[in-house]
Amino acid sequence: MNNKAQSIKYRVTLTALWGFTIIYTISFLAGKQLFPFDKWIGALFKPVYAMMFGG
Amino acid sequence: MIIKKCFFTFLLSVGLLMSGCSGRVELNELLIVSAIGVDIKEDNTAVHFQVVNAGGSAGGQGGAPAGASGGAVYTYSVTGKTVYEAVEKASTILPRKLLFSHVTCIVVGEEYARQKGIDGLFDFLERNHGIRDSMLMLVAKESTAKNILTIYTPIFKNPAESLRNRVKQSAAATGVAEGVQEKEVINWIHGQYRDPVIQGVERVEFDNQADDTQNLQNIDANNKTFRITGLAYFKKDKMKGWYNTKQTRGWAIINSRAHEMFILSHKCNHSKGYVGSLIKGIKTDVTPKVHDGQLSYKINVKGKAILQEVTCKINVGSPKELKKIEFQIEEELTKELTSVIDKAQSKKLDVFGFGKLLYDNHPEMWRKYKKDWAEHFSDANVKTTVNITLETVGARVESIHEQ
Amino acid sequence: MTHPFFKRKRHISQKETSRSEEKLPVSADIHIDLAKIKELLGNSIDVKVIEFLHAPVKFAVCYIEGMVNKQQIELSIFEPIKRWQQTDCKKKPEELIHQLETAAPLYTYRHFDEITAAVLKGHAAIFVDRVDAVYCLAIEMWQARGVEEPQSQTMVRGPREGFVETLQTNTTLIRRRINTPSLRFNLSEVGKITKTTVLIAYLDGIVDQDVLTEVKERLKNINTDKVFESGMIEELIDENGYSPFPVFQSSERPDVAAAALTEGKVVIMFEGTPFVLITPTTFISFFQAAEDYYHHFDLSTFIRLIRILSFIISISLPAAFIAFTTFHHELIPTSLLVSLGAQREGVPFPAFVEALVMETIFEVLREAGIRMPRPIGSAVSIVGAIVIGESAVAAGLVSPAVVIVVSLTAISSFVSPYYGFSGAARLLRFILMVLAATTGIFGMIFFLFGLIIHLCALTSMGKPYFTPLAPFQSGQQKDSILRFPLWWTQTKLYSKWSKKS
Amino acid sequence: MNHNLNHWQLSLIVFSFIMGSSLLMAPNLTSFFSGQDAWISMILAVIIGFLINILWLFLLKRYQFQSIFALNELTAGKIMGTAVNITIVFYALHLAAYVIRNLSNFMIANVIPESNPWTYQIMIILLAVYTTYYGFNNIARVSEFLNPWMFLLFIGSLLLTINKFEFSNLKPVFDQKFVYIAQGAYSTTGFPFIEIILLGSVFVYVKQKEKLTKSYMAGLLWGGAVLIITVIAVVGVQGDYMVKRQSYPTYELMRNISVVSILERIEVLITVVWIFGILVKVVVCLFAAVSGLKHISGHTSMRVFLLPCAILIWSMANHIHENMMEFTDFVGQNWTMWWFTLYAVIVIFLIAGIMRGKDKQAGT
Repeated sequence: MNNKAQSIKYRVTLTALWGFTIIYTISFLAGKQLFPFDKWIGALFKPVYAMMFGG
Repeated sequence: MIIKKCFFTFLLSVGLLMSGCSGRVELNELLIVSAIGVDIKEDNTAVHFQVVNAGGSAGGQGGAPAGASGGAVYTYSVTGKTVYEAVEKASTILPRKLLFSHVTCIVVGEEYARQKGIDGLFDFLERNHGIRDSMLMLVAKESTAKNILTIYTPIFKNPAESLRNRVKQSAAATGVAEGVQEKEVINWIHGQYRDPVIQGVERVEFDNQADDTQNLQNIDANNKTFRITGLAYFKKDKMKGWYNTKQTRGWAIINSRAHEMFILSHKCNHSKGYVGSLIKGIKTDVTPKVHDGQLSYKINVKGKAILQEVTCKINVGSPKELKKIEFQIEEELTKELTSVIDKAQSKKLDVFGFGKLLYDNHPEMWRKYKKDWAEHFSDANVKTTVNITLETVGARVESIHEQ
Repeated sequence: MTHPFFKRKRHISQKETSRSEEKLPVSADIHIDLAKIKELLGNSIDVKVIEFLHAPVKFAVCYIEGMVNKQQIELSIFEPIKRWQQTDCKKKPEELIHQLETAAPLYTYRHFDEITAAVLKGHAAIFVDRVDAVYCLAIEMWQARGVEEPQSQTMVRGPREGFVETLQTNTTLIRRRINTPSLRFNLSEVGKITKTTVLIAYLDGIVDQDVLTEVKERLKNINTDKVFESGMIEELIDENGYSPFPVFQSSERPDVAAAALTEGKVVIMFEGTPFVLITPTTFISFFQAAEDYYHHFDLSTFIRLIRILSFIISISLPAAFIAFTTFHHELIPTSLLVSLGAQREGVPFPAFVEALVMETIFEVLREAGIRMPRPIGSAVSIVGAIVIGESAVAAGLVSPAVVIVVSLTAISSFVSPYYGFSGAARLLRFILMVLAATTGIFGMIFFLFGLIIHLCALTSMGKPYFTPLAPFQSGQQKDSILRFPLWWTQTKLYSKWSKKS
Repeated sequence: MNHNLNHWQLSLIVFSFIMGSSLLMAPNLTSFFSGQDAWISMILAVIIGFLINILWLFLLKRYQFQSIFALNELTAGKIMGTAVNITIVFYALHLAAYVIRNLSNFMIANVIPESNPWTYQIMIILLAVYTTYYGFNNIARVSEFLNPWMFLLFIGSLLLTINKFEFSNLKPVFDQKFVYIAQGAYSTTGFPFIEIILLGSVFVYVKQKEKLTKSYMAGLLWGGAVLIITVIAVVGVQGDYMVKRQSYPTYELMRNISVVSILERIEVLITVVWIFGILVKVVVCLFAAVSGLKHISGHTSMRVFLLPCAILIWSMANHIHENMMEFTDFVGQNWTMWWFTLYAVIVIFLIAGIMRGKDKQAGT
């Protein structure tokens, strides 16, 4: 797939994407939550929600 | 590219294999449950599954291989603390997997309804994805669910189906069209602050022989059939008593459940005999009113009557007489209405959804009354007006008795 | 990485292979020439060389037995030349050829490769001594089937003529239907060995130029030794190699071909087969029989809907049966479920295996029905009726419902007016059955969406295959799923209608 | 890869996107807070969604409907723009994961409980990859063909429930406090009316740009109208109490259908409509993600990114939440704000860009 000469930007993006995908998938298959996005997002917006609707 | 293609093919096959036909059940690995019965048994719940024996039910079909015979249905009884425990226990005595999606009705024994209350049933019934909320609920009058479910009925090989049809058929007599469905009961108890009612069912003549297939050979049908009776009324989820037929009809009219209804008027122009008629297109309109803190309801019933039978001397041809008949029917209906309202108010059970009605129209008043609604309900002033027009006298004008 | 899932690389034209025969010029000596031509044609017994080496002007005629009109050789070549040879005046060899009494076209060739090609096509080559050219007279005639009723596309009302294997007859059949000077037949040749003549027919001015150039381009790029039937070409110039759906309409009806031409399509015709290819094609055109236009519009529309329905049935009925009886018991009415259950009592196999076996048996029977020698026909049908009939049920191998499902499916698959199209349904049916057996109705939904995606991605000669449904062309709806009355579109009413929209 | 689509196809895509997964979720989400006034919540959500999208389209129009990825780089500078673009890609993948999780949740809870959720996830992702592979034009055509059928199917099945409809279930009107109504509207605003900004990556391929705003808004309003009708029908037939009790009330609604004995138990039909909506939604997300990645990487084709994105979506769908209730809770509380943040960031950059006269540079 990568046999064509590509720019560095393309390689970096693709490698990063694959890297993240693999890490995330492994963490999923291993049952370890390395990226608890929902917790982070929740922590960010819980106060806002509580402010709007009073918890 | 080839790698990618292979990968997707791999994924697809993994997906298919993983499903591994899970959730797949062949028809001959299934027991179709047609009705569920619930009884109390020493403080535990006895659950009866009436299952269809496909071979026996569809007997006589050319394709059915030989050997498929026996009764059309069988009833298994299991006891457990909850319904689910019973279902779980049943798996040890049942030859096949239970299929709940064709359950047509659930019959509750009177004892169970009075002592345990029906609330314990709902959670399992609702959580199970197969069971439909729209199945009928029935209470076995002065009997157990088992008695109702262990009966072979003629005409219909499947008693549950026969039960459902009976509910439909009896609509004109009891007024309760389409019976009472499970989800209605749930909604009444929990959603609308209302006391539910459930139709009753009883065996016409109790005869142990009816449990036997052989009995189907007997031409006498009365000893192997059910009767749909009046409504059982509940306080929240506990059963409290029975309405008689008259009150049941009153309930049906107030709740706009009656589509058609038979009426037999007793007074017949001072002479002996009766006038029977069928009432169609019954429309009921209930409006709550709050005046000076006094709650009152106005029930307005409209309908059209068709003359069915006249066994006394009236001149059916004269419009004046017809007006009289109309008046008599109205009186009969009013009696039925007041009878049920009186009973409900004396027991302080809002079986009509008057509370919800008040909430719909005057939510602020409802909040005020909500706390001790039972009291307010029994104090409410209920007025009924019935307006019936005699539409047609049927296929004959004069009655024999006139000559 | 630029080629899609179900698209393979178009054939890249390889270098023109140089012709093996050298460009041998014809010499002036008839003996050398005759020896040469005999050598080139390999002294095959059907090559006849009739020599007149003792005549005042030496000449010889070479032709292939059975491909030329012998009577004409006698009357228009030998007779006049003999007469001329017998006259006394001085004869120049160049004049010999002017003695011929024929209307057939006469070609003059100076190289042997041209001459062999002409002889092989059925020309008579006339060698004359002391002339360094060979005259070829196009008096080809061979045994050909007469124009008969088409076998594969029959109809109740409509012309009974079908194409035959002879290209000449076929062009005539089209010409007779389209009397316009803009009808063009473009010649090209396919196959390094067979050198099959291929005609590209189109109506100049109406035809879509993109499609025409595309067709020519692809025909040119074919790199094959042999072509015997239009099906082979179809596969060679098809851009969606892995799709089960045909993107060419093959027809043996001249009226269908003529109608396609007038719609601006390109018709590809072949020597040696009665089937012509029509392109570009749309999905919906496989539901449109020529007869639709000969019957009243309401009936035609109804029949088209029936065809679509039966296409859907033939793809999905066994799968739906499997999905419903093994996954979604709640969707079957109770009494039906009970009776299906009763039928299945004692059947040892899962519904999927049952259906699969019956479908396979049916496919076997169908194939046997086509291939077997005619006299055995009744035997096969008797056995077939027993196998997929009562006996299988009575033996407790399958349930009666499956027999009904399979036979309904089978009947439905015969409805499509184009045989090749029902093949797609036959193949997809099995895939769908597997999906239904593993994931129930969800598998079927998955398949349906996948199928629509596939159809939307297909192209026929670069034109979208699923049009006018998607992309939606409101103008073409008049003749897609429904057939609107002809007077809506082809009379004055139409102008009113089109103005409004 | 052909990405072009016309304005009619855009309308249908927007319609499917809006109707998509919200069809089964909206009644529960709104009714959970606002009871029988759920439909007012829904109307409110549609109005807010309408305003949000009008502003969005107005801003994009100033920039001649360039791709949002290009615009971010234009307005926010190279580095910030790339950061925002990466965020958008993440949002898109995240949304796709949620939608897919939603599907498998539904299948497990209501249709075939014994089966494995992975099957459904893999299948729908495969479909999405398959159609995205051919370019956006493919899904546009697919939705052009299927949408009318889906619409008919849905409206038809709604009509079949009409005999069970009772107005008293919708009464009393406006009884709930406004806070609750707003709370009901809150969840349904983000889902789906802000999510749809992902379609900003498609606008550049729309053929008739002058008709874009109108058809986009038409699609949005139609989708909104269908959602409102759904909420009214669901609450009107079943009563708000039952709606709150059920996980997928629209599906339960269809279980009520019984017209003639053959037209019973046809609730599975609604699954077809719903899965189609989900497919469109996943495809839009996937397309936004891969075209974002294409833009970031400066590569010519977006196909290279399909496979990693598909795997990531799948693992995210399974991994991000442990169970169904956590999922529902998260969507109910944080989803709208989470998406509104992205919307606000892009919009602020766009407005700032207009102030700095950047819109004149776009498209030239």
